[in-house]
Amino acid sequence: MRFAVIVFPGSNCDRDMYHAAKDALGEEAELVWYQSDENLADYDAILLPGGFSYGDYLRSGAIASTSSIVTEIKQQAALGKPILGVCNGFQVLLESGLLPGAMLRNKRLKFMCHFEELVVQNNETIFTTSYQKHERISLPIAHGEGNYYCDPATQQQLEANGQIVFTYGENPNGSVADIAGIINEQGNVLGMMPHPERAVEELLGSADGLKLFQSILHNWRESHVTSA
Amino acid sequence: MLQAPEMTPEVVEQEKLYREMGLTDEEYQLIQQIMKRKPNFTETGIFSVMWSEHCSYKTSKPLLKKFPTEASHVVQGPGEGAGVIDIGEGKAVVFKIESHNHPSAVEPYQGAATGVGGIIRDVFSMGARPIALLNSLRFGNLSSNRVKYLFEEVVNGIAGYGNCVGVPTVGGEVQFDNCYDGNPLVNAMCVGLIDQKDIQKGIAAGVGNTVIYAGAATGRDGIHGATFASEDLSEESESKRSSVQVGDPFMEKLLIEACLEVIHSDALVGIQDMGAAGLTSSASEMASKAGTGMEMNLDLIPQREQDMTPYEMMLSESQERMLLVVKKGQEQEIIDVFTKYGLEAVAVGHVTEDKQFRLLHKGEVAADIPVDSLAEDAPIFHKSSKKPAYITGFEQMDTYIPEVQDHGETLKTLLQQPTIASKEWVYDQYDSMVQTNTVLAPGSDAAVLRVRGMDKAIAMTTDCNSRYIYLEPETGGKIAVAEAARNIVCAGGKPMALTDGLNFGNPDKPENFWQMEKSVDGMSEASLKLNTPVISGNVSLYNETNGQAIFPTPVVGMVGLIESLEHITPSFFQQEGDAVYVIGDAEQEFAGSELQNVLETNYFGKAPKIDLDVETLRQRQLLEAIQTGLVESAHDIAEGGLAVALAESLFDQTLGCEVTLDGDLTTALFSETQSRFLVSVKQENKQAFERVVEDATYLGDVTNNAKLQVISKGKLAISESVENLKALWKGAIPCMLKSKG
Amino acid sequence: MKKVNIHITLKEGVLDPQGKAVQDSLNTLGYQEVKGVRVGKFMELEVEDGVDVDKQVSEICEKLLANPVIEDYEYKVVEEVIQ
Amino acid sequence: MKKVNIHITLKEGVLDPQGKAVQDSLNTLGYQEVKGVRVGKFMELEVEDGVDVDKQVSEICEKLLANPVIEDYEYKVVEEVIQ
Ligand SMILES: Nc1ncnc2c1ncn2[C@@H]1O[C@H](COP(=O)(O)OP(=O)(O)O)[C@@H](O)[C@H]1O
Ligand SMILES: [Mg+2]
Repeated sequence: MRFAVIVFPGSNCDRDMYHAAKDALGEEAELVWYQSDENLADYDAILLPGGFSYGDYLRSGAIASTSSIVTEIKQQAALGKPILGVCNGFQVLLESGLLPGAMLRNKRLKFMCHFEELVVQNNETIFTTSYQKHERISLPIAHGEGNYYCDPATQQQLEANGQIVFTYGENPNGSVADIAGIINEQGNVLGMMPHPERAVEELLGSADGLKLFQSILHNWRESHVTSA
Repeated sequence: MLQAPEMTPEVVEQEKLYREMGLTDEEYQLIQQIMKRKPNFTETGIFSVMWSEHCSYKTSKPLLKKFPTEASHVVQGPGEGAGVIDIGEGKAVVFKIESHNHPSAVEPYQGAATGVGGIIRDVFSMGARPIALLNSLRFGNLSSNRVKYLFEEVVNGIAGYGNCVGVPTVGGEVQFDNCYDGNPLVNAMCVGLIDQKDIQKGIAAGVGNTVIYAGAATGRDGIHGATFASEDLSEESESKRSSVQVGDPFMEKLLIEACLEVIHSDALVGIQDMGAAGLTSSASEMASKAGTGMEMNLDLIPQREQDMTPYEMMLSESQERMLLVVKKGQEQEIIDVFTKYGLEAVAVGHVTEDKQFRLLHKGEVAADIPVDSLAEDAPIFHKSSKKPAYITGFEQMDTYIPEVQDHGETLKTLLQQPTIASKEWVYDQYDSMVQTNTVLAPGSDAAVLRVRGMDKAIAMTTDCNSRYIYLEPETGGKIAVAEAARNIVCAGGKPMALTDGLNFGNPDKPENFWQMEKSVDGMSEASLKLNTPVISGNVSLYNETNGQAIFPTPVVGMVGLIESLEHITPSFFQQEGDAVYVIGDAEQEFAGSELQNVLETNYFGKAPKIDLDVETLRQRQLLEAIQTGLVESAHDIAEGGLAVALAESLFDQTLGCEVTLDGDLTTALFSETQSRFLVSVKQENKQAFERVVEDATYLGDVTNNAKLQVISKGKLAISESVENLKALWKGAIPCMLKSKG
Repeated sequence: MKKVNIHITLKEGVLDPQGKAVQDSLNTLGYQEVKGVRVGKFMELEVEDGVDVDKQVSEICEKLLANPVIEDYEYKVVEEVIQ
Repeated sequence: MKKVNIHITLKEGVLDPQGKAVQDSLNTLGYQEVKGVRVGKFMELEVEDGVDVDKQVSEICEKLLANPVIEDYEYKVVEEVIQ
């Protein structure tokens, strides 16, 4: 399987994401500079890494979401390709409208970085089939603007459709409904604030994030066997 | 204003404008001799910044010469952007510490942020990828609102910059003492990783080669001539006054990536960051080091503001700028890399043969100075030194013996002192994990990062207990180095080398200079003994408010090598049943201790003794025990003594411990006797461990009852719930910040 | 050249953590009479002559400067800058 | 109750990385006619009757809301809120 890791100016978890796909999962991965003329259609999944694209000036993810590569990502999303946005990548997905809602500053206004306990709310997505439903996992968070907001109608919709994929065991940032990660209605675009790519080796404290990458791989293989 | 036509060389001399730039009469005379004429306004400004302590080390150089700087593993000692040590397999670690005390006192957020930005540039200008940041901070009494503000904003600034550039902040220290009330210390350290073949130097070699300016445009930021707020200032000039430097971490992130790409081009000859004294220091140092000269056309310098004068451009400290020397004819390939990252890079001059530093502006020569006089040959001054009377007083005192009634309560009080209390409030704001190499994050003795592609890891720490140095600078200097090494050893590493951040008061006062001299002596002796040479460093003097100097604070940043990932050792107890040992006995040493501060709200007496032979032996033996797999956890005993070390060892999990202490309980618990460690060992390894570590004393075992229990003279002297202790320790700083004084 | 001022504020109903923090610290500092603090953004920019300022500015506000999910914007052309 | 609007802007000459990023991105998006973007803060608050608004507001601006080393502030009492 081939992963594209999109690099915006100011992305800084791009190499971590690359290592997760390449070294921990053992699949092919490339860093794709946002202005490169590579064709995203040549990849099987698109990963939007964390960091501070454009310094997170204005609003996190806002400036990156206007770049032309995001238009391409939208096309690939429409074709059903798996797209994962982590942290700043999630913020880009929100700003570009691929996922509903917006990010506010953490309720205590401070950046925070530590492991958090998450609950897998939906294990039937292509990103989460390797987890148990309601499994509690430990992933790092590292953000200053991870306070997810959406209006009550959107929240209801998310809940009704099972689009809330991860919630926090104990809400660290003020997110609506303890939301840590959501998926689009079609089920191929996942955005989450916690960092699965930072949790793929026990040496660094947790390997709970690896299952997320394994799920993507597993489901991609399934769909390729059946369609072949 | 700053270079009105009437500011002729004669006016500079007659009105003694050079004094306002920080030059003495003597120095000005020397400049005339060198120039064989009167320097013009711009030239005077250039001399003033290059001859400042910050750039020339004019008072500290004689002291810095005492540091041992060599060892077989040292690839690059002091003199370049940062020092470099060999870690094997063709790889090397690059590191340096830098202070940003004065900017942080004025504007704490930006002062701290730009301090981080500056030290990162020092490291990637060597060609290394920055992989870790640490910060050593000192603040006054946290009950003051101003101190709270400084503390919160400094931490905020470090986080704001470090998190955005994507370099994890993995360690550091924060101490609080009244002497820092008006003068906080903000020292930032950066560690980088490099393939040895990629090491770059800041040299302007090759006559005819092109000088390229890259990065942010130059504004009127941090121009030292701000001292020109004199009566001559008009309304209009007021608005042009230099402004506080603001950092742009986004720009820095792009610069890192562009520079690390550029170093692989064979077109690159030399590269250096523009740090203190900006364009002036980078350009003149690069030429002086290479034995060449340099000519630059200032009209080509990217400028952020209108009508900038040569003086302003040369003295600006705008951030996120680099200077490169590139082979003639190959400029475009370098410029293209910067353009890819959206950065400006322009040719602004060339390398010359005549060893002159020549600047052109609007068709005229704005400055023409023998370049060596700015850098390699800047003057050195030998200050007079005198032992302060207070120290003689301390020497004559009887040994200080504290009186403690309730040892449990005292432990609780100590755990809530901000210097001892958990710094989680601080480091939770730092991204400590980005780049996914952090094995031991903030909260352990030393931070540990694995090195991808190797079985090795590197350990790093900053340390300096300035209270001991205040009491006895030489002993305190030794302790600072030894303590840093202890922290490295506890994590399983072999101490390799150090970087020093010398923070002192005004060196013109003989008493302050004496403190500098003695602490450098002590540090030198310890680094020699421990084979941890000094490979880089920084000097910050004049740390005073209202004539009152800070405690002498020579911060030690140390890096160690962990030979195998297997050796990485946590500082917390790991499991029930493990045996608890202390290495080294306690003596009645309480001067400069946290307990003395609590009981007397002051420090006096003689610092704890340190025997470097004992220190070396214990460190070697403990490391050997760790490397042979005999140690479950190791923690050094520092502020607050064994009692605090025991408590801290329990704060990671829900374990407890029961230990029996002999002799005077207050001494056993709270003395800060040096060269001591708290270690836990599996029961089956006890004998083997005791064979390796001679001075180890078995104290008791790790339990599962979540209680810290101390038995003395057959009685239970302390029995405290770990949960309770931990809550006090963790809550102390957030609680102090919440209460408005 | 026209100078434009833009105000970007959080929509009513969207919680404003920054405003709340400012409010809290003002109250702790003893300013009990200060209420309802909301924090937004203020941008100044210049638009060259010869373009339809209103069209241009509302376009960039919608495309980039404000996020309609959480923010409202308002702008004012404040002056003609004569060059 | 009085409503107060406060504008906090960076002093002239102080680097504004945010403004620069927004400017660059607007230009990339094709809005070449937009120049000189500066980003500041906008705060709205209410002050209870019976206090000297001017004194109160300038005090809190200086003490808390603006950082006098790099920022300027300006405020306007915009309306009386009748309760
Ligand atoms: N300013 C800081 N930045 C990052 N980490 C810090 C800072 N201050 C303290 N820490 C972390 O908190 C832990 C305890 O610090 P300290 O008590 O100074 O340790 P020690 O006495 O062992 O040197 C260490 O892991 C240290 O790295
Ligand atoms: Mg320690």
